[in-house]
Amino acid sequence: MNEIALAVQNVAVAYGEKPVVTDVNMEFPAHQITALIGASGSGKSTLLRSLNRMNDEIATVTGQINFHGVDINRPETNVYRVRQQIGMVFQQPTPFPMSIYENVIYGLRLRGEKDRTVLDQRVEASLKQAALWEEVKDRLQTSAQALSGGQQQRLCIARTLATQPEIILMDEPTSALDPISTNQIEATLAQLKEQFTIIIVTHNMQQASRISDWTAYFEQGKLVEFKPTDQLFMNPSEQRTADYLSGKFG
Amino acid sequence: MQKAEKQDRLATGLILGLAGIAALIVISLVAYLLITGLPHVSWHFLTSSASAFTSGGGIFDQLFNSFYLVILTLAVAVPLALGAAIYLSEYAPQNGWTNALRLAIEVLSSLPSIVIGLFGYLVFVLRWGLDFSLLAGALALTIINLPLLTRACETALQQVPALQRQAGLGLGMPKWQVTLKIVLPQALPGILTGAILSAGRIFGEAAALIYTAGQSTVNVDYTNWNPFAPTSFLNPMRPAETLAVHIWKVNTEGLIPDAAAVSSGAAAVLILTILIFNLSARGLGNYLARRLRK
Amino acid sequence: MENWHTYLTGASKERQQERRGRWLTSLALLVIGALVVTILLFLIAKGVRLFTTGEGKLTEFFFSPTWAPGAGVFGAAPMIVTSLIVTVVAGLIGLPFALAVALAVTEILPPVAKKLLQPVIELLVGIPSVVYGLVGLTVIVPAVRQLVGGTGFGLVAAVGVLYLMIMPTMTSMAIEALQAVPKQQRQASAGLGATRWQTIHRVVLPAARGGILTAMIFGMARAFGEALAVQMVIGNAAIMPTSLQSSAATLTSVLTTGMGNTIMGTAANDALWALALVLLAMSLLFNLGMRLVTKKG
Amino acid sequence: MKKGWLAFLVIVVGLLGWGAWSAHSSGQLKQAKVTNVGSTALQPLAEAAVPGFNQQHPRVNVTIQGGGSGTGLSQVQAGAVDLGSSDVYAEQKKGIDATKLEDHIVAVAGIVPIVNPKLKVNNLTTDQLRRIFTGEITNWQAVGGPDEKITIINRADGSGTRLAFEDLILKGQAPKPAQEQDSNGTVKQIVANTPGAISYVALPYVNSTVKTLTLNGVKATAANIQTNRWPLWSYEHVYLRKNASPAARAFVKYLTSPTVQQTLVPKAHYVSVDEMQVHRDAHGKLSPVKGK
Repeated sequence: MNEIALAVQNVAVAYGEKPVVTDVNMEFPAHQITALIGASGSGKSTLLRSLNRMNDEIATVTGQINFHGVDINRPETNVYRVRQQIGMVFQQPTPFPMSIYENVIYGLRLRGEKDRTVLDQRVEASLKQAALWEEVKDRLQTSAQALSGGQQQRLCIARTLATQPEIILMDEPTSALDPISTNQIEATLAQLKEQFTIIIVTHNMQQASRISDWTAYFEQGKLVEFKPTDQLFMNPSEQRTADYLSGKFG
Repeated sequence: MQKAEKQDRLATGLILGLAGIAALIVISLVAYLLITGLPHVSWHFLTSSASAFTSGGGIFDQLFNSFYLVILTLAVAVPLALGAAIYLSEYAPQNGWTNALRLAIEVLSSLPSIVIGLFGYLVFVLRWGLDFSLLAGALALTIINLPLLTRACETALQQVPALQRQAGLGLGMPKWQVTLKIVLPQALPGILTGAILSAGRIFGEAAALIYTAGQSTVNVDYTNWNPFAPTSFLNPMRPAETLAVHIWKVNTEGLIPDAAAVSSGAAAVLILTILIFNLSARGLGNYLARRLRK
Repeated sequence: MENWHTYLTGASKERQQERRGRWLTSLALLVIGALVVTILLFLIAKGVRLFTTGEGKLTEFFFSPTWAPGAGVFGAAPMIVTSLIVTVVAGLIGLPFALAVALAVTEILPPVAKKLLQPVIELLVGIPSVVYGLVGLTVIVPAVRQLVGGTGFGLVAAVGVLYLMIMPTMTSMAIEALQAVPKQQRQASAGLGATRWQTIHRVVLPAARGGILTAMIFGMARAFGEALAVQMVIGNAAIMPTSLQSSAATLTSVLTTGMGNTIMGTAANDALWALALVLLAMSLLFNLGMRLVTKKG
Repeated sequence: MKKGWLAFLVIVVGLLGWGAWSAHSSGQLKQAKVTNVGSTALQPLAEAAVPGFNQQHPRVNVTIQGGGSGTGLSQVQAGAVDLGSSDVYAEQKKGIDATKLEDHIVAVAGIVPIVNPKLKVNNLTTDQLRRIFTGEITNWQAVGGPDEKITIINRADGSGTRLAFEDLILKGQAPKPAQEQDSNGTVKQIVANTPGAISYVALPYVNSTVKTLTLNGVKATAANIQTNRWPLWSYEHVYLRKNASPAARAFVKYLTSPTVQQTLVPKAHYVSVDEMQVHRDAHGKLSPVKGK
């Protein structure tokens, strides 16, 4: 097994009094794609959003989340730096109302990068990694909101890549897209894992089996099973996992 | 479906009919004021000072004071209201206290201007020693406009989709940056509408100013650009009568024989002034929005 | 290892910015809060003096129909009733018109209609009360005299003037509220085969309810607080109105009429501040009531 | 953006601080600022006198504000302003200690009944006028006019003009509850626009939009007021505190000087104090002026 990018210990998440995730322990391997699957409400998205502290204001997260040996789930943590290292791509494409170019370098600009050549290079590199470069290279200064949904989502991936995080969290990144765009993004992800660790929440089991190296199955806020993807799909050790995979619930 | 379509046609007709009536009333009101007022407006009227009891006075000082007061007031009120709105919309926990504060601010908006004016007189003019001054007037008008302005800013901020905020936060931006760089530019049109409505109220307010900015304009030197000089037109510490106060004064206790002409002329000028102000404010707002997005 | 720890827990520009932002905005809110509290305390302190000095009695103040400060009789009931009637009626008449204009420009007419109408609407906010009062005096009062009879001065004319005055604020805010409803929701509804009216009625209006309520609150607040214009057309007599055409006086108009003519610290002046306090309390109740209604509805 | 905010805050705080400071220091060092608050009727006259006064005393900064006689008297008594103008005697106002104030009469204003210009009535007797305002007469027919309802417009309770009118015409009887307006201009506008309306205003406010009535056949002219043949008039007062500043005193002195009394006062349609042949004290008692 590879190096560990992120280790979760005894993590529980509650919205007010209502527990949503209970007692999760898992280790995300570096430079791999880990898929989190499970029914709606199983707590997988909630867990994902806790990993870079995006749940701070709406939920109470307890337990430890270790990143480079530092528990980032502590009050003294600098959440901005955590999020700069652990980026996030959302279900809905969220381009800002500005040009494609400005969208990609947005994070960099805020960190004070002013050198034009650095910015230009980063834009090109990020858009290439997100497999969008060829489609937009001639209209970088046009509005990002004029792009198609699939292009917008790849732009959002490029925007996250441009900040050069270690880990990218993806919350059902293709569920709002058409099959062709979905394919393009899946192809992109396979390329990206050489450089990044990817954790992806998906509803689509085929997608999980196609792209991920590891898969975790969640049910009712609990981690049921966490294994290399082919093992989980071919040979689940838990009956509940098997039922879910074969379409039987409960 | 037949019935639904019929209903649709009926409702559309009703809405357009009511809207048409309202638009007609509004437009004829503006037209009435312009038609009765514009014949009295001349270059002399716009550029000379008011007279105490002879006819032929102008409104130059009042016109300038109105403008200046709008700018002073907005300079105080907009940052305050916007700051509070940002706190309420982005930071504040949604609990009873926050709601109570919102309610208190809103209730303030139904106080009659004269009460705010007297409060301003007793507190700003006397207690703080600001005397009858533009600044005291601006503070009183700030109180009058805060409720609507805060509310308009908050609504505008909340109209920006939550997804945009998440995307910013996901990039590791602090909330403050997300608010300034992503939310604010998108909320600007709404904020601007609020500010323009406020500017309108400032242009039109009289009762609150009688006791604060006062109703006389003395010794104004339009060549003195030092805002600290007592006679400078830019000095915020000088008393100043605005156009609305002048209209009020002329109609209530004015001694000039041409009161009706001055009043309707001033009203027409006021309307045109507000129109110009609003259009340029929108232009400036759009320009700012473009700048902020860079 | 040690590096990561300092990096992930240490100070950064972002933290500073965040702290400053939070501080600045909470300061703004604090200033406003302090201002609001000061004004409220100021009004309460001034408003209760009439009763603490023993010059006026609470029961007389709220139930007596006679307002004669010169004679030491302070019955505010006529003004409370009048203020309430005038404001509510103006608001109820104004709302359908404001909504209709807002719906027409956001849902039905092409965008150019909004571009043309909005500046005109915003203009009206800036027309001074006195001018509204003069229009009322020269147009509305004679019209009422012709149509309803009597002198023309009274509740009807006051409602007419207030309707003119609160329309712009209400319309403008209603437009903002309707525009806040996401386009997708309208499309989704239209996609299900709903007619425009069904979409407006079932999707847009319910979604914009809060904003429309706010528009109504601010419109009526303006009506509550308006003095000069109302005073010129309502017949400004502090007597209990008996019909829609009878003369009356609102809290605000009595307050404004009397303020300059009374000596601070005397019962007559205290009584005016008591009126201001009543006005505040009524608008508070009103606000709460409307919130309750929309929450249920 | 954030810098802008900060800069803004600094400016506001700075302005507030500086404002407070400058007001403080100017009050102590130069003693050359005079503020007059009060009677709106006197405001135009006082304002017009400022330029002439400044020729004599260029360094004195005079501010004339309205606010009403009540405000003028309260504020001068409280020491908040230097001068309080009023159209009633301080003695007539509850809550004012007249012994602490110094009365300066700067002008005399005639008060005249006005009616809608279309009304065919030109003269009333004092008795008829009283019975109209007490509600005994409600139709113009009773005083020889057309069959038309009388609409009474009264002045606000506490206004100087109303006080004078009640003292001189109603003689202690209570007026009928009626429409009340707090300014001469509004009263005039309502009378001009309402058929059958009657009210009264200060003489300087009369213009062609309303019709003035003669009282017992006497016209409201300056000459008739001077001799009290036209009995309906009142004083315009400026009150000083006993320890008023020299600058404030100088301004009041200028207002009562012949320069103002012989030019501005008649120009504003007031009657000069110097020309009055009778004097009326705070209790309404008339006495002849010596030497006239």
